[in-house]
Amino acid sequence: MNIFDRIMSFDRRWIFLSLAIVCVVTFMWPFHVPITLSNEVRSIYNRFDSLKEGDMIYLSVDYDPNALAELHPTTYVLAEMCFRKNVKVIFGTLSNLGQGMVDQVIDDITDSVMLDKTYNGVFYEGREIQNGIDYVFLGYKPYPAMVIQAMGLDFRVPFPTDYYGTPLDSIPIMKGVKNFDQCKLVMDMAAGNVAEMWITYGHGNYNVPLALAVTGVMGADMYPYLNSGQIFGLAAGLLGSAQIEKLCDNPGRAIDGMRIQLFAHILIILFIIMGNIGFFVTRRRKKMGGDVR
Amino acid sequence: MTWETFLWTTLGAFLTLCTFSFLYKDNPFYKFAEHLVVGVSAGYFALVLYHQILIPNVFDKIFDGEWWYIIPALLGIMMWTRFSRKYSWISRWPIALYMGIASGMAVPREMHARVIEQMHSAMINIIDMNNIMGNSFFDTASGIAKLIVFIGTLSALFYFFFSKEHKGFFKGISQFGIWILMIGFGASFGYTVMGRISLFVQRIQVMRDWTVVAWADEASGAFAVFWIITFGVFAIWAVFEIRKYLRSKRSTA
Amino acid sequence: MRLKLLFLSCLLLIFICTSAFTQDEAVVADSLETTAETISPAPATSLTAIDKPDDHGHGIDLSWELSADDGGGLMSVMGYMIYRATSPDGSYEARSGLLLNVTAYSDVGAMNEGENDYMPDYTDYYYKVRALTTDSAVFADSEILGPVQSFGQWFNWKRLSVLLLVAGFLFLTVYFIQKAKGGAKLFVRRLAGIEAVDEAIGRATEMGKPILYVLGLGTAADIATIASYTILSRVAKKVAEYQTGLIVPCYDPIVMAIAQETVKTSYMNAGRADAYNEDMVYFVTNQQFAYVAGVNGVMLRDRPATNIYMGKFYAESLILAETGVAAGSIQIAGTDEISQIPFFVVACDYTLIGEELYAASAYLGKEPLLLGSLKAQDYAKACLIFLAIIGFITLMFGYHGIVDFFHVAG
Amino acid sequence: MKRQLPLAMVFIFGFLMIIQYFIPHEYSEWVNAFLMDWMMIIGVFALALGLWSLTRVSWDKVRQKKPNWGYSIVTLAGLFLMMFFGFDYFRHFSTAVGSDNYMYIHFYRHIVIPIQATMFSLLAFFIASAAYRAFRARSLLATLLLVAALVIMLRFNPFLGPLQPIMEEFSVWLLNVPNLAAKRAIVIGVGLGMVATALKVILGIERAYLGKD
Repeated sequence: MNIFDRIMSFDRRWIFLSLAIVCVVTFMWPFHVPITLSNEVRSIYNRFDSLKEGDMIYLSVDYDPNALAELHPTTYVLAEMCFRKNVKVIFGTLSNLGQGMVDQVIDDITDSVMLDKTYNGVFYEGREIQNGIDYVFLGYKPYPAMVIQAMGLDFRVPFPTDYYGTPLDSIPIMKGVKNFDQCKLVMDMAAGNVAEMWITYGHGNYNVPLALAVTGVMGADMYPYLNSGQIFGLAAGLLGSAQIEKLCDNPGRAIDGMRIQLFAHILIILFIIMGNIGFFVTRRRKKMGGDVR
Repeated sequence: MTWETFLWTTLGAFLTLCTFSFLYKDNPFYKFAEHLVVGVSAGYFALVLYHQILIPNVFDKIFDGEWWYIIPALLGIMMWTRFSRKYSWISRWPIALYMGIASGMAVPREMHARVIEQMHSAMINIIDMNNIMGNSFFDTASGIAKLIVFIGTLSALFYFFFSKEHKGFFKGISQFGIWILMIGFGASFGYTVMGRISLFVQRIQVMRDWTVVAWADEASGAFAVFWIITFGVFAIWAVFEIRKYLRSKRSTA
Repeated sequence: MRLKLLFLSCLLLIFICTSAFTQDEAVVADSLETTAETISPAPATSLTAIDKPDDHGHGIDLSWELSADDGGGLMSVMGYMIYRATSPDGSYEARSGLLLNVTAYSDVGAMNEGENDYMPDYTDYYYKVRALTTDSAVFADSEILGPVQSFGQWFNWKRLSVLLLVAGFLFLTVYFIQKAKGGAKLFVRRLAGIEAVDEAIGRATEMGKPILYVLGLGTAADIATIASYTILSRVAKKVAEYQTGLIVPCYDPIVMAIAQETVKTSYMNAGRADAYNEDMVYFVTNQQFAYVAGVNGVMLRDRPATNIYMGKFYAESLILAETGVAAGSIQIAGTDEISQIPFFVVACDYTLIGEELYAASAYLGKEPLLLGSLKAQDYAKACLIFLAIIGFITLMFGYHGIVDFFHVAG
Repeated sequence: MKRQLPLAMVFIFGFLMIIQYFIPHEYSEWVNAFLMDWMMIIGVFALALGLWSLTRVSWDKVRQKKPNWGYSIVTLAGLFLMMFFGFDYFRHFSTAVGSDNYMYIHFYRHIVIPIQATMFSLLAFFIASAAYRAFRARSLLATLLLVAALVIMLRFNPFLGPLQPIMEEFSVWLLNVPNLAAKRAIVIGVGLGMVATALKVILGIERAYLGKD
C-alpha cells in the first residue's frame, strides 16, 4: 500500500481532528491574516475617511441578534471611527430588536472611553463621548418605508423625541438639522428587506448618498444596485465586516471570525485537492493494469 | 457566579463534550447524552403543547362557550383508539380529515407559490435591459446572463420529464439541464461551508466563555475538579481504546 | 387617532417654520408667515369610492385627482388625508395618515366586532378628501361622496389564473388516469434512485441486517411526507416479502400513526401480517437535533444495511447522511427541500431530486393509475415550457399578456 | 364505514379547502382558521401516542435487557422528570408552575440546548468529510460540482492575490445565474409534483395511509 492508496482509504477522523485543531488554534492565537479589500468596501471607507470634524452622518441599525455575528462588527467600527474623528452620528433603527443592538454598541464604546480613555486601542485624550453632543439615538418606529419617507421630510416627524425621551429640538447636535440634507451620508446595516426600502425611498426619493452592510446571503442580490450607482458602497457578510475592520484599523470579532473561516476553508480545499490527486494516481495505475488494493 | 449557575453550566459543558465525542466513535458518553436529550426534549415538547395549545385553544375555548371546539377535541380523542386493536379503525377518521385538509390546502397554494410565481419570474425581458452584453464577463444583470438563466431553467425542467426517453435532441437539452443542476448544487454546497464552520466556532466560544467565567470565580476549585474528572474519564477511555486497537492489530498481524 | 393628529400637527409645525425659506433662516419665517398662506388651495376632484374588490369585506377603495395647486398653481398643497363619516353631515374622522403625492387609498378596517378600528359591512359611509397645506388652518375639502358600503366577495378574481391552472391540471390527471385504466401502455424512463431501492432491499436481506427508513422532519400535512408514505408502503411490502427488518423512527406523532398504518397494511398485503410488529415504527422526539441524535444512535448500533431518507429534511440532512456513510450503509435519499438536495447528492449513493421524489411512488408501484398521473405531470410541464417560451418571445416584442397571466396579485 | 367514510372525508375536505382558497369572504376565512385549529388540536392529542410509543420501546428494552438497555432508563427518567416538573402544581422547587418551573427551564437550557447546538455544530466536520469524499473529478458531472464548490469556497481567499476579485465576481455569477436557474426549475417541478400528489390523495388514488379492510 503506497501513499496514494493511503490517501484514498484515509480515515475521515483525521479530517475531523485537523479541522478541530485548525479552528481552535486560529481561535486562540491572534496572528495576522491578510484580508483582501474589495472596491465596494473601500469606497465606504473612503467616504467615511473624508468626513470632517463636525459633519453629521446617519447610521441605520436594521438587524436583530440573528445577524449579530455578521453586522455588529461593522456598526462598532464605523461608530467608533466617527466618534474618533468627532463626526456627529445619528443612530436609528427600523428593526424592532434593533434598539438592543444600538444600545449595546453605544454603551460598550462610551463606557470604555469613560473608564480607560481608550476603546480597542484607540486613545481618546481628555474626551468623553456624550449623548446629545457626539451622537443621538432616535429609537425605533415600525413601518420602515413610512419612517424613511418621513425622515426625508424631517427627523422630528417620526421621532419627536429621541430614544431616551428628550425632544429633538432640545438636543444640541440636532440644532439646525432637519433631514437627510444635513447628513453627509447614510449607512444602513441591514438584514432583510429594509435595505431595499432604503434604496427605493431613501435614495430614490431624497437622493441620499447610501451605503449598505448586509448579511452574506443578501450580498449577491445587492450588486445590481451597486452597478447602477444607487449605493456607493457595499459590505457583505462577515467578509465585508472584516474588511471594514481592517480599513479602519480596528480589528475585532469579524477579523477573528475571518481567520478561522479562512483557514478552515483552506484546510477543506487542501483535503479536496489531496483526494483528487490520490484519485487520479490510483486510476491511472488501474488503467495500466497495476495492482489496486 | 453562584454555585447553582456553576453546576448548571458545567452540566451543559460536560454534555457538549459528550456529544463531540461522537466524532471519534460511538461511546458511552455519547449514548448517555443521546438518550438523555431524547427523553428530556420529548418531555419538554409535550409540556409546551399542553400549556400552549391544549389549555388555551381547547379547554379555555370550550369553557368560554365556544362549544364547537369539542369537535376537534373529539377527533383528537379518536386518535387514541389506536391503543385498542379492535377499535383502531376509528382513528382513520381524524387521519382522513387531516390528510384531506392538508392536500386540499396544498393544491392551489403550491400551484400559486411554486409554479405560477416562478413562471412569472422566469419570463424576463432581455431586450429592454440597456446592457445586453453587460459591463464585464460575469455581470449578472446583463442580457446574456438572463438568457442563460432562462435557458438553464427550461433545460433543467426537461431533465424532469419521466415519460420520455432521453434521446437525440431531448438528450442534449436534458444533459445541459443536469449540468446546470450540478453547478447549482456545487455552488450551494460551497456557500454553506462558511456558515457551518461558524457553528463550531460558536461552540468553542461558549466553552471558552464558560472556562473563563469559571476560573475567575470562587467556584474555581470545583471547576478544577471538574476538569480533572472529565479529562480523567476521557483519558481512561482513551487508554482502553488504544489497548483494544493494539490488541486487534496484533491479532490481525 | 391621537398619534395621527400628533404626527400631523408636528409635521405642520415644521413646515410652517421652514417651507418657504431655507432652513437656516427659520427664525425669520414667523414675520412673513401671514402674507404667504391665506388663500385656500383648490380641492381634490373626481373623488370615487367603491367596495374594495376581491376581499373579505371591511374595505373601501378611494381614488381622486390631484388638487390643481399640487405641483402646479399655487404649489401650496403638500398632501392629502381621508375623512370618513357615517352620515353626510356627521362627524368626520381621519382615516389615513398624511398621503404624499398619491391619488388612491384603501380604507381598510378590522373584521371582527370589538376589535380596534372595527369597520362593519353593509353600512353607509361618506368620504371626503382634504388637501392640506403647510398651514394647519388652510386646507380644502373635496365634495362629500357617499353613501358607499363595503361587503365581502365570493370569488377572488385575482386568483383566476390559479383556478385555471388547477382545473387544467385536474383535467389532465383525470384524463390520463382514465386512459391508463383503459389499458393504454404508458412509458416511463428508468430512474437510478428507484431501481436502487429494490437492489438495496436485496442486499439487506443477504446481509441479514435491517433497513432504516426516515420520513424526515415534515408533519403529516407536508405533501413530501405524504409522498414518502407511498414509497414506505412499497418498501415495507418488499421488506415483508424478503423477511428483512424495518426500522422507522418518527419525528411527528401523527406521522408515526400513519406510518404504522401504512407498514401494517403492506405486511398484510404481502401475506405476512404475523411478522408485523408495532415497534418497527416508533416516535423519537419532536426536537430537530435531539431526533438526529436518536437516529444516529440507531445507525451506529443496529447497523442497518440500507438507509432510505424520503421526505422533508433541513440542516440535519448531512449529519444523518454522513453518519450513515460511517456506518457503511447504502443510502438512498429524496427530498423536495432545495437547500438540502446538494448535501444528499454529495453524501448518498442515490438521490431523488425534487420532483423525482413525487414520481417515485408511481415508479415503485407501476400501477396504471399512478403512472397516469405521472403522464399528466409531464404534459403539464410541457405546457409550462411552451408557455414560458411564448411568453419570453412575446415579451421581447412588448406584449405582456402571458407574463401577466402568471402574476397573482392577491 | 371503515374505509369508504374516510375516503369520502378526504375528498370532501380536500375540495372544500381548494374552493376555500378562491373565496375571499369572511365566512371562508373563518372556516380556514377553524380547520387550521383542528389540525393543531388533533396533533396535540396524537402526541399521547408518540409519548406512549417512546415509553413502550424504551421500557421493552429495559425489561428484556436488550443491548444498551441501561441507557433507556436515562431516556425514561428524562421524559418523566420533565413531565413531573412541568405538571408540578405543588411547587416542589418553590417556583412557578408549568412552563415557568425552575427545573423545567433549567433542564431545557442546560441539557437540550447544549446537546442540540453541538449536534448542529457537528455539521462543520461532516461538511468537510463529505467534501473530501465526494468532490473528486470522477466524471464531468462530478467535476462541475467540484469546480463550482471550489470557486465559491475560494471567493474570499486573500492568498490568491490578483485572482481573488475574479473569483469573487465569478462566485456571484455562479450563485445568481446557474444556481438560480437550477433552483427555479426544481421549484417548478416540485410544485407540480406536490399538486399531483395532493390531487391523488383527494381523488383517493393514493390510499396507502388508510390501511386495509
